[in-house]
Amino acid sequence: MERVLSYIDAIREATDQEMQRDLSVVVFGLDVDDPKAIQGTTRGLMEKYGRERVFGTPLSEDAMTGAAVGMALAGLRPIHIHIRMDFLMLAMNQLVNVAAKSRYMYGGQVRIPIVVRSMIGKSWGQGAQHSQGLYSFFMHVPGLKVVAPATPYDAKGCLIHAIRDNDPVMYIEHRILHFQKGPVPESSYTMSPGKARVTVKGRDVTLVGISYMHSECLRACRYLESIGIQAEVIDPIWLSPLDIDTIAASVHKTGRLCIVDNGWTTCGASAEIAALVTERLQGVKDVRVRRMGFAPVTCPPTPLLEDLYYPNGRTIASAAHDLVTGTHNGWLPDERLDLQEIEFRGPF
Amino acid sequence: MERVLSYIDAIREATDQEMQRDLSVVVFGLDVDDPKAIQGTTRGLMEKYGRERVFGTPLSEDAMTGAAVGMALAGLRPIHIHIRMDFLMLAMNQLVNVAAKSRYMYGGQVRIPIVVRSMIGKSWGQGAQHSQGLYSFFMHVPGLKVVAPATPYDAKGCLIHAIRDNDPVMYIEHRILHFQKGPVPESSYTMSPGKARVTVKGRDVTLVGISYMHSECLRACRYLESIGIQAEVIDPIWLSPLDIDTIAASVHKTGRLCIVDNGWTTCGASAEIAALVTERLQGVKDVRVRRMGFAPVTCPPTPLLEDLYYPNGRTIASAAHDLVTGTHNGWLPDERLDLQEIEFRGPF
Amino acid sequence: MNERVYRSLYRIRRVEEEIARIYPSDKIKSPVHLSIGQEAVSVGVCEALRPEDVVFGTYRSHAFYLAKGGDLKKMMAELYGKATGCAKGKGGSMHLVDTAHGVMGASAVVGTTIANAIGYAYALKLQRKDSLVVSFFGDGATDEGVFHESLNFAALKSLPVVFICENNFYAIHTSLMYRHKSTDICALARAHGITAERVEDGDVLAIHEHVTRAAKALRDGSSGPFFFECLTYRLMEHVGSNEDFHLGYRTRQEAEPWIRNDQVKRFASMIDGERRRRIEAEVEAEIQAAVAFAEESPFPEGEELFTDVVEG
Amino acid sequence: MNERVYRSLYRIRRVEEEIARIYPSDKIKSPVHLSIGQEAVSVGVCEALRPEDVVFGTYRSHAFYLAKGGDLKKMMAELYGKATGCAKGKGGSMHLVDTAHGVMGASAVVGTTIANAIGYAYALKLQRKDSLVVSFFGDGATDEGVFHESLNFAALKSLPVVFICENNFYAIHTSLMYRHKSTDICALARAHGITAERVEDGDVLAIHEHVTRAAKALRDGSSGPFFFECLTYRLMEHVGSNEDFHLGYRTRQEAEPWIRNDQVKRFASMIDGERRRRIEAEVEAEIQAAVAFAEESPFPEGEELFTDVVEG
Ligand SMILES: Cc1ncc(C[n+]2csc(CCOP(=O)(O)OP(=O)(O)O)c2C)c(N)n1
Ligand SMILES: Cc1ncc(C[n+]2csc(CCOP(=O)(O)OP(=O)(O)O)c2C)c(N)n1
Ligand SMILES: [Mg+2]
Ligand SMILES: [Mg+2]
Repeated sequence: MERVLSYIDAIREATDQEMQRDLSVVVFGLDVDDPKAIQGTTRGLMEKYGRERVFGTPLSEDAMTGAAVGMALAGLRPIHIHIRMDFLMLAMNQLVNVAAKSRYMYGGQVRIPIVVRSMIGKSWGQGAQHSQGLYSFFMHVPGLKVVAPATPYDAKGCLIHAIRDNDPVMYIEHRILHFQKGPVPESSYTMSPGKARVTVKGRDVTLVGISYMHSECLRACRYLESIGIQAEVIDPIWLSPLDIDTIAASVHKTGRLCIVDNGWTTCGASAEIAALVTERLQGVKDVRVRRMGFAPVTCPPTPLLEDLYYPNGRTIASAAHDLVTGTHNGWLPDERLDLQEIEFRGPF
Repeated sequence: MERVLSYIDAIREATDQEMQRDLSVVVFGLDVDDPKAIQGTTRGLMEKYGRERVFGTPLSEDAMTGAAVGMALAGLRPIHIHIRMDFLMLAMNQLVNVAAKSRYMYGGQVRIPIVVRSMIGKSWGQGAQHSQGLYSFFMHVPGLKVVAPATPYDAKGCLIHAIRDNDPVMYIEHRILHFQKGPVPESSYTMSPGKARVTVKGRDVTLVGISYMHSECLRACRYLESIGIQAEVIDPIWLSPLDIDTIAASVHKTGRLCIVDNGWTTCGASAEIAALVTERLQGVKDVRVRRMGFAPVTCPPTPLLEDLYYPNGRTIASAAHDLVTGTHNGWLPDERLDLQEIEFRGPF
Repeated sequence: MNERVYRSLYRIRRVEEEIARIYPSDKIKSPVHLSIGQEAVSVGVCEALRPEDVVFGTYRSHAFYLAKGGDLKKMMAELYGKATGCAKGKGGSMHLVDTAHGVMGASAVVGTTIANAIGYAYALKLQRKDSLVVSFFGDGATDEGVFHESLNFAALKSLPVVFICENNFYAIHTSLMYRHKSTDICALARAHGITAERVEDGDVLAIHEHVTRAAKALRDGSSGPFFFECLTYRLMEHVGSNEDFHLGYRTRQEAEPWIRNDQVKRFASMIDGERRRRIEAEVEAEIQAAVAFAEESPFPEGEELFTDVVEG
Repeated sequence: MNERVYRSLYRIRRVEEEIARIYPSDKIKSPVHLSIGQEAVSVGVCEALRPEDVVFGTYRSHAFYLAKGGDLKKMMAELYGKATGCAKGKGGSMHLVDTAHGVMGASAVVGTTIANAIGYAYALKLQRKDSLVVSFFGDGATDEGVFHESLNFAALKSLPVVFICENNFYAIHTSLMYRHKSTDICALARAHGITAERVEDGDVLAIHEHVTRAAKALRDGSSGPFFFECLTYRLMEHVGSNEDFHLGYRTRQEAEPWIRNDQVKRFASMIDGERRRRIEAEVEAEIQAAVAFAEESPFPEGEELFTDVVEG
């Protein structure tokens, strides 16, 4: 029988295996060694690998990011962890101006193999400063790679790749995905940059779901099924480099694209995917495109507004329905409780 | 005769007039009071308004941005100046997590009327960390307004508006634009957010040029003229809110859109404009879209590579030619020295 | 004085106990960071302030909000996510605000409001006002660069700001000892040329006295800033409504001197029984009214999602 | 020793004079920040280092690059934007690098490499190496939060790093006095628990002695870090190849003690004429060869635009 792990344990195992394999891997960040162990993702690593290779830090996001770059220059492979993506705003200078640029501006003389793990928050009133999905900033900047795995399987494979990658990798997690469970092989494996996955085959409309929004797309897909619409669902996995081939091929087939982002749409990942698909398919196929993402406001904590703030399976299904039928009749499926637990379990 | 001012003097005059009119306007940032006076844009202000309203600061971009927010809370209208946009990476936390969000997360109880002036560098080997145009970051985040005036006239009108605006405005300058001259009325006037300008009328292709790239689009337009292609040129001026109506109307007419950005294209302003136009016109008109911007690499200082890194009038003309003719025959106009000085002079 | 102090201490304590009681019901869908055990700092400081003075704080926001005079009903409603909340339900526990009472906001990103506070103080000075700014932050904030940048600027410009470091020894579960080589926080302030003092025992009157003196000096035209490190102790978990001694990052034993030294109990014993019961009854009634207000208030309408992003 | 020092001082001085001479021709299309007047700091420090030690610096990069043993030909070619440059023409004057000689790079954003330096030092400690890191930065960097965050971490982890603050009194045109209330930079370091000393007179031997002692202590297993503030003076404009006393932000008078104390001249006078002329002739020949190399080298091919962004 396949072994099932949570996303959390998949991350923990990937880190553990790489730390075992390669003495140059170090893990640090605020609270990585505390009793909560970053939701458990770093549990036991300090005991196993010692306080030098696994250590908590002062609250100094800027300098600690710079330190990661310095460690990388000295031959280490640091994994720097942030419990909220929002806090990366304090680290932008080192990420954008130093880590992303060092290989180039030093003429290839150095490499910066760092992994920056950060988490997107959602629900229970996380509010304005604990809920952002700001990865489009990192997609914008040449020299950074960006990955947002949506399953435990990918969490492990992408993290192992990210650690071995010789460039800075922004590894984006989502708090709700942390609790997902799925098959994860025990042995080590890597998932290469720039490879998306078609998780559901369909012919009527392409749904691209980023990070946690992939789960919502799977829900949407089931809602759509019930009215006879076959959605194709794609998980891009890597946002930079982005597998536009797979996405464009799907849209070429379905003629309709709904991109569901886990962030704001303006200048976001969904804008980029929409633009790329348009550039690819113009003159080749007449397609319809729709972007969904966070409402263009600050995230409100109060539950009703928070619900409206995020796309969900039903609103995605509704949008896809409109794309497919060319109507705007306000169709919105009733909530189905059987879809509460929806996880992509392969086949991979 | 119309009065002609440089972009630098237009900024200086706008600031002077607003400081005179409103005692709550203050100007600060590194070197605003030094002999170079931020290219002259703050020249004389300290002498006129005193050291309390015009002051240089320590090198502390993070805290000084936070201080601007605090001043705004206390009823001032701070203008915070950075001689390089790249340095804003040190201020991202206060800009994204505080300034942009305060009005919303405090339920409308506060407003943050700050202006953040920053400059994009180009040429003479500015290189990796002195050349970025990162405004798409600010377009991405709800709560911030973004303006990138390309003429002295707009520099003045937009700055006066920005100072009076009750929300944070990111005011983006370009070092090369600083030297442009053009008509600027002496009396005070404001230019409202969300209004683009069609600077050249044409029927064959729409060129949208952002910030300094607007000048390059004007050049492209002249190159295209010589082969009988009539380009319509649009200066969006405000990037957030963005006047997509004007752009979409133009593309509806021409059927072809080339967006020339002063930054990277991935998740950039050009991606957003391409996506918005696609969403608007799909099913209405079959259009062709092309994005141009910085090459997807770090900016190299060496002149030959730097030339290749940036779009220019000739490469834009070439791209537009391809869009219009549907060919890829490699047409590239010879450089015309008479286009070296090209400035949009109105009519406004 | 003692009665005012007791009322304020008791009120904060009881409000937070009430929040802890309600919390498991999931009616408060906002991460709460309780100050139980730390009330003396907010109370000692804010009792030395005038209504027109302003305070900036952190996500651990209930105590200073209440101590400074923030509206309790609006606070409760905010925790419930109601339209009547101090931020219309758009802030939550981590972003309490009441500008009418000088509560200028609270941030969930450590260190951020220190910089906002110095900007506000700069404005006060420019405007020739004689009010002042208090910047509350935890020991964790002293790790952040913005702390130093802000102190440097405040010192350079002699700003009317009082920095209050609420040193409860931990940032989440990490002791100050694992974050600084030297745990002398006042030395950091002094290096920037700022007068700094530590109040060791969490005595609300001692804190009050220090801040009163500083406030008077500032109002009399002495140049700021002032810096006080107030040792204190968080009795509950970092976030949430439970104790957390079982986690192992600290011992109950460590807490004991602080429990013995509890300022709420200390002041209870200093006040005549009759008067004390009256204060307590008034506070209880106020709390029940606030909870009822929060329960009964409506949630914001859907359209509220799109308001307050920018003006108009 | 004196001869080594003189050679290094003279070489840096002459290279920069040569750059200043060429600069108006616009062949060097890269903003140059000259260290003329400040050479003693780079030389004093780097003469105390071993080849396997590494240095991190700022956009004012020529002096420490050369002092640490960076390749002069590659540097000149880099300034010319040539494919043979130390960064293949992709860095320019502000981003000199020569990892083979321990020059780990230079950043145009003030303060950034301090954080990189402490990370490198952390790695050295983990790897049980006995080499060390030097972090060069200006007085301006001490305004930045990252300076404090980095010092705090270096102190906390006792890292093998030597911080060298090159205090030339100005950040561009703004005096330290307008940026800090207290201009005692060493006090900032001490507040983080770091041993700090100021070298007042720009004496290259004094600087050398201090760093030698610190380096020895670190290699012998003493715990770091060490901090030295070295007063010095920039004789040219902040960026570019001219003087700037006419700007008015400082006086020539202020410069005079530093000119009198010029370490290049001082060491010239300490060395026997014959040997001195030999050193100078060798340096001149090396410089001419480097300029010729830069002039004759090819520019990078167009395809180079797209290499070195990421691996492969
Ligand atoms: C910039 C930043 N980094 C990390 C966090 C995560 N975090 C939330 S509270 C906290 C501890 C702060 O400790 P302290 O300042 O002492 O305040 P206390 O919680 O003890 O009142 C941390 C690290 C954050 N909110 N902001
Ligand atoms: C973060 C940042 N802010 C501002 C600047 C602009 N700037 C370039 S050099 C400089 C002065 C730095 O002074 P200092 O650190 O003393 O070095 P020096 O030039 O005197 O060698 C400034 C402010 C910058 N490069 N980076
Ligand atoms: Mg604490
Ligand atoms: Mg200096």
